[in-house]
Amino acid sequence: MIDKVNDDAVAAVAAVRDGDTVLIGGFGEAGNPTELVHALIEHGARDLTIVNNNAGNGEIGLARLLMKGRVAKLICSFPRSSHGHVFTELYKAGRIELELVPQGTLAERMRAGGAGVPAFFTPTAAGTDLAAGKESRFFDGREHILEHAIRGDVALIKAETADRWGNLVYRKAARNFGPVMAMAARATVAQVRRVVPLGAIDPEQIVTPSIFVDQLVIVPDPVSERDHLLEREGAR
Amino acid sequence: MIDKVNDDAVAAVAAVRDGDTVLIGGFGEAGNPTELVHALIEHGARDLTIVNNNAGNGEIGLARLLMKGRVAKLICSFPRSSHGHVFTELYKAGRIELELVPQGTLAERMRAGGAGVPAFFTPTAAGTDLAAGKESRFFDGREHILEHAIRGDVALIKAETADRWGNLVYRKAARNFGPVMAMAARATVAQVRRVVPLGAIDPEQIVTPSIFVDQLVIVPDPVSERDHLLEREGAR
Amino acid sequence: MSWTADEIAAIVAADIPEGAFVNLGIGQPERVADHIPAGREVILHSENGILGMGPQPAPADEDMELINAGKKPVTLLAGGAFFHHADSFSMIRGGHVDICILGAFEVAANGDLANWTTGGDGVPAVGGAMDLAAGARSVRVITSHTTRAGDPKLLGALSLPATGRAIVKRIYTDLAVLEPDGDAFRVLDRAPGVTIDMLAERTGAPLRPADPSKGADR
Amino acid sequence: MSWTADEIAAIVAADIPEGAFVNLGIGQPERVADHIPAGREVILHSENGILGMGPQPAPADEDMELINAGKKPVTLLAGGAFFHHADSFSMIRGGHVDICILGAFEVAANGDLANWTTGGDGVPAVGGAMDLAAGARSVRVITSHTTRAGDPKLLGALSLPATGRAIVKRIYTDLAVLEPDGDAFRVLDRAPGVTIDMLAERTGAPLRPADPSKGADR
Repeated sequence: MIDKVNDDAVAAVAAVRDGDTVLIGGFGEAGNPTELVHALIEHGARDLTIVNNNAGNGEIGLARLLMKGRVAKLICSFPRSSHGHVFTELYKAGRIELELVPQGTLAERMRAGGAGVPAFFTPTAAGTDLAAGKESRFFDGREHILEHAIRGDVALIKAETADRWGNLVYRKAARNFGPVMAMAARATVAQVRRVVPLGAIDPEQIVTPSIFVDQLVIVPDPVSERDHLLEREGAR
Repeated sequence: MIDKVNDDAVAAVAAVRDGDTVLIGGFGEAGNPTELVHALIEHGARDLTIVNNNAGNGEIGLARLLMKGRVAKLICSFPRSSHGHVFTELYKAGRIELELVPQGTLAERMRAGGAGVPAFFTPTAAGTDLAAGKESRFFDGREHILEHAIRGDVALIKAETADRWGNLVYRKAARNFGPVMAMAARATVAQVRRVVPLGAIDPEQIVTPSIFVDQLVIVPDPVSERDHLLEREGAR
Repeated sequence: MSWTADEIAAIVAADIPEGAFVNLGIGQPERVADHIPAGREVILHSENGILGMGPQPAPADEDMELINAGKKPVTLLAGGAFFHHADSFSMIRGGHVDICILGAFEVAANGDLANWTTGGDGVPAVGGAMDLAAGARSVRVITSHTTRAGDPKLLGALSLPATGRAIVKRIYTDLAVLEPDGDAFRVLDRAPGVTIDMLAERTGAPLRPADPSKGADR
Repeated sequence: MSWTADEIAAIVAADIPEGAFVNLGIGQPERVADHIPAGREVILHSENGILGMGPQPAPADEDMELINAGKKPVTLLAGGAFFHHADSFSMIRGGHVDICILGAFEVAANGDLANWTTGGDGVPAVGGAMDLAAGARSVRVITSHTTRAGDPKLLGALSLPATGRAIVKRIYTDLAVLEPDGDAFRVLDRAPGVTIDMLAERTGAPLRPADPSKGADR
């Protein structure tokens, strides 16, 4: 019987090896797999390349992973945040590499990685500093640049509900990068609030089908980044 | 108030002009917008390039459009069918141009057209006769070919349920090409079984968001291709 | 002598036609959502996977999984939809978003836009700005007419790194509404009491009157 | 002296491990669905947007909006999902489908596959064959060992246009189970009563015994 639920979060992320590329879901605080990132810290892998839209807030999740010195490079669209002191300090100290990617290009490069497309042309960023060093070509008289797929060794994402095959549904804007990251990684680990019986999710409503998911970790009551940040402010 | 419902099917497809590229949904008989194709016949546009996975069955829908001599070129993955005499005769008589495209490349070229990607690399068909004349490049030691986006002037698709903004949900395997064609056309016309009040479709379940749909035509009880074919067989 | 932030937002909103799909950038553009004329249906897009975004919720209804591009809680209108990031940016990059309203550090007379980096030693960030610049059918900008130091933000050529080239269609400032027109800005409207001379003094490129043949547009 | 279609399907099915995602081609491969060993969960993919495809329905339950790649009515298992064509082929082309079972006109000893056109003057059709050939992790073939005219379909080199190059991992015929091995086919299994000499006579390339180091695989 197929059952992708793993009661041990650290075992679930054990596929991550030193030097791996790890895709981490989330936009703002919606969709962050904070508990899986904490399991990854416990697991101990280092020298990681992380792909995330942002660069972590406060001192939980991705920010904590950065703080522990496990990340060599961040591929990211918007690493600036009022609560982003951990990344900012590492970056200004030259202790982390940053690859800045327009947000849509970031999503599309992962979607391409998941869909077997090694490279594609896009007008986004053509003629800007972010096109430096990239091959360019004109289509219909307009300049485009060639962007390459991003594939992850492991994706860590957060969804709302799963079944034991690994079918996933999300909640509101917490969907964001989860579905594309699940496609783009060799192995995908999803933390979910609950697992329901097979067939309980309407087949018309499944957002990430089982083929893209390898491990499930149930976290019924995930940490709230907002509460964490309020607590930190209160402590000052 | 936004209301995309058009009670006049011929008016709904009137954006189609002579020489246009029209994307027509459907795989087998699931998802064919047969009534919209009949409206297109009545509308009268000719010299069309049609994109469809197949080439029509019996003498309704796409087969009837072909029979009326309105189609100059078909872009298609699988034009062979036991009920495909209309296309077969036109093709053998040299009266229609055929561009044969692997099914996944066909879907991906339209998805690219809808997503602002003018061209992408794929390993599908590399090293085969269908790669003839196409640019090729090696990625990770493997040959890929460059495929160009397909954009339609108009897409004609079939969905199950809509709201007045044009949000769509489909039914089972009738979803097939509908969502990518809706993205890939300048104007998309969807025939639907029913229109429900705004907000009646769960926002988590919408498959084609309103931004991809321009006109809605309600066809509560669309023609059954299977019944049409059985009738034709019985008549022999 | 100048329009307030709410007045500018109302002017921008009045220019958005019924049924338009509109992406609102972070900051000042967010305010446009509160000024859509009553009875006009406009569908707001948020890059993080929302169509049909509504106004801010009451504090008790805030849901940190229903946030806008600026990471602030929002609501969803009836008819709204959720989708993933690649689909969301397909809407932007595929030319499906009719209008986007962005902030700006600088706009050049040829329509070049700079709004992603001031080139300093801070952390650079681009977000969805370059995707919107390249993909939205009409890129419009809300900005103060000058910097805090009083220097013009509307220039003959950008001094900062570009977000996109020749893409800005209209600019709404506290002083005027303008259109890039190659080597100059056309003045479509001015705040009460703002003279052409005052405007010229605060603008880093020549000004030109509105094209009368396009008069009906505003 | 040879396996029946159902026996071949059962042999193919027995080689599919628990939890595998498997695409079944049109025709003979469809039969594999009826021979998955009891208690083993295998998730079948249909290119037209289905995962978790089940067996044929009773005639009264046929639904022409729930059909397989061959356009025949099927069912959906609990845990199944529907999705659109680009997503479906992302599964294939992105390397997510573990195994696909295809038919063949010819297979070459180097693993080249021809199954999309006989090169005649009929209507050409390719469907999803080239996508599966390029994208599935393991491409397996079910075919009669020879043509109706008795000519070999397993050859030193293709005579027909290729579907994909060097991609076939295993071949199941009515006479044997074989693996392409560069310039020859390795024989993994033979139907009862089929001798190596008989097989060699019906095969258009040299035969070689199974690699003993891979013996555990079958």
